[in-house]
Amino acid sequence: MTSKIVRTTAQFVTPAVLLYGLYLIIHGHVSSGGGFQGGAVFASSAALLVVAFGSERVSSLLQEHRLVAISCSGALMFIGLAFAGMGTTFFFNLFAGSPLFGNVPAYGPNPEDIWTGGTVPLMNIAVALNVVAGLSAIVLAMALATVKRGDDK
Amino acid sequence: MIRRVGISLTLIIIAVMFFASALLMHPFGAPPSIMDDYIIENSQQETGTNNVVSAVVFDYRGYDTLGEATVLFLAATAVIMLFRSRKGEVAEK
Amino acid sequence: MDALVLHSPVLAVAIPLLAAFITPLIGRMNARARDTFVIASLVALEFVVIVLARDVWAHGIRVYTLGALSASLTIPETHMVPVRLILEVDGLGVLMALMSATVALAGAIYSIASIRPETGQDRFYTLLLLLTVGMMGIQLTGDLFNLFVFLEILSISGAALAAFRTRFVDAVEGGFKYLIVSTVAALLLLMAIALFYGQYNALNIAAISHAMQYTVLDKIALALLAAALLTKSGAVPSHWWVPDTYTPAPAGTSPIMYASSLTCLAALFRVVFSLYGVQMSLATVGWLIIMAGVLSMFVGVTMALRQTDIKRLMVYHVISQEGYMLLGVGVGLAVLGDPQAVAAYGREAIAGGLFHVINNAFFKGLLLLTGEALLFRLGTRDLNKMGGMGRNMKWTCAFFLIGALAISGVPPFNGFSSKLMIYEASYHLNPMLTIIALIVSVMTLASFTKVFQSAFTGPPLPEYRDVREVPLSMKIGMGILATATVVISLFPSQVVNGIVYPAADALIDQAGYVSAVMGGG
Amino acid sequence: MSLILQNMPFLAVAALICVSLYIMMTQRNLIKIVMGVTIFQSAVNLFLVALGYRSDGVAPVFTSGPVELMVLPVPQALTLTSIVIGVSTTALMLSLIILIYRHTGETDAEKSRRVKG
Repeated sequence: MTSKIVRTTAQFVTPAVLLYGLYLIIHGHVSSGGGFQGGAVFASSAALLVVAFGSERVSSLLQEHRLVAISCSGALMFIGLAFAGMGTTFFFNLFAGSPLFGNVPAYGPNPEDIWTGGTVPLMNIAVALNVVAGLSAIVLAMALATVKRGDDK
Repeated sequence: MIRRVGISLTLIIIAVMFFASALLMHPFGAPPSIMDDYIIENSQQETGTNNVVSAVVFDYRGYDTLGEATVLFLAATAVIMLFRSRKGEVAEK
Repeated sequence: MDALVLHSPVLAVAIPLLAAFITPLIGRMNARARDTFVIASLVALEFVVIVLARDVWAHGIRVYTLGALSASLTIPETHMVPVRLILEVDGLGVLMALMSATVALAGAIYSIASIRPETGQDRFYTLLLLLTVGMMGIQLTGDLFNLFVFLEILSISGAALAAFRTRFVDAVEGGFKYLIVSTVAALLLLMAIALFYGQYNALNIAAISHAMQYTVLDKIALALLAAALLTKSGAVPSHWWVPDTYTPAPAGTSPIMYASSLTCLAALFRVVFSLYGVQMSLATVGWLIIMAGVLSMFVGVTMALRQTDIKRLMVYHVISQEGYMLLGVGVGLAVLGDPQAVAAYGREAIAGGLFHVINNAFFKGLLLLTGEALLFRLGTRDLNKMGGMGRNMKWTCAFFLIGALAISGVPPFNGFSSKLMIYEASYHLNPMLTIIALIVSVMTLASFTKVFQSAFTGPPLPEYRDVREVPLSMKIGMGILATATVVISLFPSQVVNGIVYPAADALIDQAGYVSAVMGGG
Repeated sequence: MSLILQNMPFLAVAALICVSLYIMMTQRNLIKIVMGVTIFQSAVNLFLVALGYRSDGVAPVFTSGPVELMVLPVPQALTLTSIVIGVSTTALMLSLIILIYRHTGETDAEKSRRVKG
């Protein structure tokens, strides 16, 4: 628990951080960014909250087993998309050319068309889920471990 | 003393090795690019992705990225495992 | 069925990976369902690997291009080099994959009972499955960077498993040590990969091998690769982390972690033979590997003779046995440039080394499990505090005898067959090597005789009068490895000709490995 | 001489690696050893990115602007992978140090018995 200035700033900065992370994730396939980068930005808000409000309060909000479940489902979605291409080969870009994210740009410059990329934007989201939950869980677990001396001495 | 000499020797050998490879490497700014040129030219038609790095990460080398996501998942699992609460554990020597 | 055969190279990695992601979700609901699920997925893995192995033995090297229009389309039609990530499975790959899958299954079944007193079981099984993923991935890949990624999966899960019993400071320290060592090793490997990428703009093993000019940079890369993979496998110049890491590892994972070391050893063979191969004069490298092997044998067994902790003693034998494998393959490598010598004894030497790898994975894994079984029931690993357990723990005693006789090279066990091949081949190169290997073998026998006497013979000590046999699942786990040992012992020539020689030939035949990806001949 | 100036980024990588190995071999504090490993990771990442640089290249993303010479995309993907792996190993190493500290009250390699990186 730190000073009021830090807490107030955190309240204002966190939504901006979350929005920027979301932008990086969703626009990962048309501009710089992607699931890992956006996910890391997103998870940094968890670190910010821990600094401002203390790890106990944050961990009651973001419970460990929920984070694990989100991380698992992100990873499952990713490997599921890879399995979906199995009709051809593992990791085949199934949706390129299909109605879902299927626009295929010609070689060369083109405007930022978000409806492109096939499985890539979906995989970005899957990886982002995995990264957000995984990094938050790591940050929270380590922060909690340095605060309370566990029952295992 | 012997330890010091050993450390210095190892460091000198490794330093020579790495500085030599830095000088023998292709001139900075002009890499060979037979594989990457193909990817730059074809990533838009093959994957529909304008961001070539995303195309490499999720399509051409997606399997590596699966491994990478696994590593992160693994680290989260491992850290949670290390700080688990151990109530109710059967005391064993 | 055709689809299964077609996709088997990637399924062998994807099945345990998928299982690892699902395990935490099931584990939150029901522990028994989770155990069943883990075992079922490992059985499925074993099945897929057998399907893959039969296909590779029948039709030769298999390639699998991930994300391409067809799995066999390694190079895009308008291009000269592979662009996508390619899996390449040859005789060595399936040999090691079969070994890893079997050991992982045995270890997981053994863990059901042995891990029951601990907390954090969901995490334990996830880590165990991911360790298996790491082993399978390294064996089946044809891409250097992919090898690095799976090596990291293997290292991190191995370190976390070594530290699993967090209440012991040894365990945490062992895990930390292992993690530092393997991270540095993996970074050296990544440096070598970067050197290749900077020169040839390729990451595929076959493509690099095809383009290689054998420059000074390639030699530096070879030094980095060899240092990294020898460190990870725990041979002598860097054996110091092995006992501290493997001794505190939880019961069922010891054989799997041992198999992961052997996997790194096989990756070293893959790099030296398939990446550099005959065109570079590898005699010096061969002799260096032989020296590392001889030193490992000797140092390992002499350190083992001094131990009184049963598991630590067995772990020192791990180092010593790795020496035999390095000796066998090193002899083959030293004469690789000379086709006549290869035909006369080099091929046999490599086959002997590889045969020893799989034999060891089974009987050494069995021994580690029996050591853990004694700890499970007696609560101590100190040999001086044990005694007379032969009467109370008959099964464990029998399994221990099988393992100990096999590791000491007593005929007709499989340890004898593989050691004989190594003796014969190394005798051609230099008789001194054979003599040292024989002496080490005798010392191994002496060491295990000591363990047998102190743990199993004699009247039971009064404080252990009521000790019972270990639970069923632990017996099954040990039984799988014991059965594998006995089967190989009964049919050594079939196993060698059917499984081991294809692996040795795959290593020698560098041109075949390259042309499977690059086309042509 | 011109070669030295031109390959300055690669030489910087070599220097960083030497620094990190020196730290890992001489320091006894576990946290400092982890710092050494992290510097090594950064050096390798720098090397990978530097390998992919083309003079006057732009980031490999197609936008509405004209298509110019692009830097190589694969090293960037490899660096991304390597960074994520580095974060994971560092997190695990620091967690293990926290546990060692709980057990022994020390982060010194020699005082806390057998750990020696």
